Amino acid sequence: MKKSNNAKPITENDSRQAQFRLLLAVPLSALAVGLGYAVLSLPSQAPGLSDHVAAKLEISGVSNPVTAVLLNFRGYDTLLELGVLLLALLGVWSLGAAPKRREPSPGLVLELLSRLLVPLLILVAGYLLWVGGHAPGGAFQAGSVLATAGVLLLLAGWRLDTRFSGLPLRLALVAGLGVFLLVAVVLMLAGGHLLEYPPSFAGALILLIEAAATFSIGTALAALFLGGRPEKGSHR
Amino acid sequence: METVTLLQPVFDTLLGLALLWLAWRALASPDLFKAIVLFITFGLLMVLAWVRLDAPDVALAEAAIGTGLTGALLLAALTRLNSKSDAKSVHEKEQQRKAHN
Amino acid sequence: MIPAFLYALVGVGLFTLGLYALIIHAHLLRKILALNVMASGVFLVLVALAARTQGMPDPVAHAMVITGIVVAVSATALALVLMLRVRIATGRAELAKEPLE
Amino acid sequence: MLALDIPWGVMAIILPLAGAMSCFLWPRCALPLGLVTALAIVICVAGLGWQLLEQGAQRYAVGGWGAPLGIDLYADGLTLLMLMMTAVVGLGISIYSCGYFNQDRARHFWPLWMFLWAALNALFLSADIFNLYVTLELLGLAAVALVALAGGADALTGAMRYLLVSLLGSLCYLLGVALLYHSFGSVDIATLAERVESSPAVWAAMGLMITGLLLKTALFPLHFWLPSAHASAPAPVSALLSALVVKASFYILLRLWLEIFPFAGAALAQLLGLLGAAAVLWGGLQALRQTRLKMLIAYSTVAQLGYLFLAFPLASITGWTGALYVLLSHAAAKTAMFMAAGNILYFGGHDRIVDLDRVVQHLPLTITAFALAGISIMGLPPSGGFIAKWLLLEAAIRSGQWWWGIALILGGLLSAAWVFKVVGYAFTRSEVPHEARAVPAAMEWTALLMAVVAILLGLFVPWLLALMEIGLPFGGEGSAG
Repeated sequence: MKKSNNAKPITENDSRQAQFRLLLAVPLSALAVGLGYAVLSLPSQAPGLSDHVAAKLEISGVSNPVTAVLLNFRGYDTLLELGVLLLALLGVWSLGAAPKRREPSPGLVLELLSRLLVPLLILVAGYLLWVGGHAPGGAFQAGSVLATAGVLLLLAGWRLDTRFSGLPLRLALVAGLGVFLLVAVVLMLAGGHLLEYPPSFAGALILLIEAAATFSIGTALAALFLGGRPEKGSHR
Repeated sequence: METVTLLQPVFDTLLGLALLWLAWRALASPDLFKAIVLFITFGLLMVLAWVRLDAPDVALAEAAIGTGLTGALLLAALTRLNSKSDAKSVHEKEQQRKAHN
Repeated sequence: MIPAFLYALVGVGLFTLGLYALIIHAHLLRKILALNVMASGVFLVLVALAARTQGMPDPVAHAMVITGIVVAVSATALALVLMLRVRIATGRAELAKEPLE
Repeated sequence: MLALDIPWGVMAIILPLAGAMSCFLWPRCALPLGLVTALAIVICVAGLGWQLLEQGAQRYAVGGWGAPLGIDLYADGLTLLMLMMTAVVGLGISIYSCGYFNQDRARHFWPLWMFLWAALNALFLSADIFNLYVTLELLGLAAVALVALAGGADALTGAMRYLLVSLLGSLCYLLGVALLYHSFGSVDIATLAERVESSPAVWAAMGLMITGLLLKTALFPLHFWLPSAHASAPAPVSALLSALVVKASFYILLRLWLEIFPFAGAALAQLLGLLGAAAVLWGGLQALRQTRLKMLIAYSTVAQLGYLFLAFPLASITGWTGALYVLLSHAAAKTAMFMAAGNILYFGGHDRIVDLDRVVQHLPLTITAFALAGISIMGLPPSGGFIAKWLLLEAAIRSGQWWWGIALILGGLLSAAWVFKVVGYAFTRSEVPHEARAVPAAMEWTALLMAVVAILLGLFVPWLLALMEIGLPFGGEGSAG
């Protein structure tokens, strides 16, 4: 409707845009200076919550403090965050089906690469998952490495068999949040608070949750890469 | 040892400036493909920053998610954006329909 | 102690840079990139300031950033697909100008 | 005694999450699964209310760690009323959407809606500012996906703009959280309230968090994204966006303002009040100018959100209670209005106001619902909207700032003007006949029921005020600011 108006006075539009940019740069620079000042005004020593974490690390079930925070002390955040990931996928699926594949052959290099890399990446994911208890690593890192393997497979032209693209795929996507929620509720029903691990089982339960979460995160991220829901009968 | 401690502030400053510069280039680049590649490079430098800040867990997450997957998502979206011939046709059909009415 | 504040300042810079780009660019892919740069800035502030300790940096801030990175990639994925749908529906990967009344 | 020990609040978060997952897993049974979950949530909220009445405000340490290391949930009278509002509106929307969505849409609607409900309940119960960030993101993504469910260019661009604004708001909020956390070493609201003291970092955090939340609450002039998103969404989604989602970010703002930023100062409060008054007038005028019914109702939301901010300069318990009353009665009335608009769209295939063509003959219940909701929005007795404005007016006069009353009265007149305009056209014949598709009875009755709730809110005032006082969310005697 207004397109015809916009098309003509390009030069005038451009100069107005330049003015706008200049005008915008002033308050934003002020914002940057103000925020910078605020940051610099903070004390140069602040332990945050590291002492609290160190004090309770013993009974958290893991020895990597970041994993302890993610899966135990602030596990509830992580639970909701798995919800965010699943929700994003639901949103993408509600927007339509995945686009049909155009290129029939992905090329020899990619195929070789995926054949070599995928097993390696799955190994790395498993390693990261296992090592997350006591060293850097954990479910999110492992899950995203797993997803990278999935993305490579998708790039090489592999598609999930339609037999599995229904309930089995959905189960795989829900597993992380589902297991996490189930453990949380069972612990609550057993007499504790929501997500209150008994210290002797904490390590095992965290590993269980992380394994399920890794699987789901990997599947969800790879499915997000597909950019739509896998439609029945759309393979090949 | 001396030289290492002396070099560290220099390295940090350079890394910080490089981050800002790359972010700026990525956001100002006229070519979208270039912008995304610059953004992925920016993510790789962020991994270095996390390592410097003693945050190996964050570095791993950033390397796998921040650069790897986000980059793949962005590139895939760009491919679909550029090659979407049917996108135009749907819109044009719509326009024609409107013109007829 | 200096690197903590240095990186925090870089984070502030990235935040404002991203905000600037978010406002001036019309193309949705650029807006999404800008939001990602802003997010990196916020994460950098969170992690950098967590390094103001004697020994190990504060793990709580690291955990928050890992949470944030996953949230960011989820939102980015949704935004990219939505962008493609907008493109199919309107023929452009931009938002129509607001009627400025 | 056992039932009093059940953590009803926690259940109100877990159930919708579980419901969302099961609706996703078994899409064919999504409708019954969703309805059962909705009923169960209502029961949980009732249980929580009973618990609060018996035992006073509740704190719950997730994981048993307790703040500042762990995450706490907290419920007082304010939380309870927000949860009750969500439960009542949520149940209504659940029933309404049974008729509204076809099988294909319903499959996507139910899991998203359950996620949104979970996010709302989690948000209202959270006492931790980082956890609030996660719930805000959950809420924002669910809301955006629901808007996009309508399909079509308007809804998709509306959803896209909403997503960008929502993410920007969250990032501003998160940077504020980062500054507060690194200033005081905690993200627990109660702990922060004890430790907080004025400093540049706290002021920056306050500015960022308030701006981010105002953007999500769509306070004038940051409302630009709201009308397109709310008007282009499917009708039940419009209802829950206007009734619930924008209120969630306002709730966080209110909590932070009362607990963490009591030193904010009168100048900022006056500014918020002024923006609120401007929103009331601007929203009202724009609503009057609209030609589409849903767009009109969306602009009225912009106006009604303005009333909420009139309480900030008043800073008294009466003022806050008034704002809360606006919030509750607007939720019920606006749900009824969007449902009514949805019915009209369903029936006639369009929502052009001038072509309503004696729709009252075909949809008498719907038009009654619209008119009753209009009474509450205008602020006529005996509705909830009347009590709300009465309380705000009383607070304005008591604090010697009578001029805020002008905004209240003008806003009421503007609302009256557009309500009468719409109802008038519903009785007038027009050139263009309707498509005339039969509207399911459930959709008409839920609209009417929601409007009745909005009126009833004006009759149960002492009861609601008693609930509001649990845990003294607005402080004890005297002013909070």
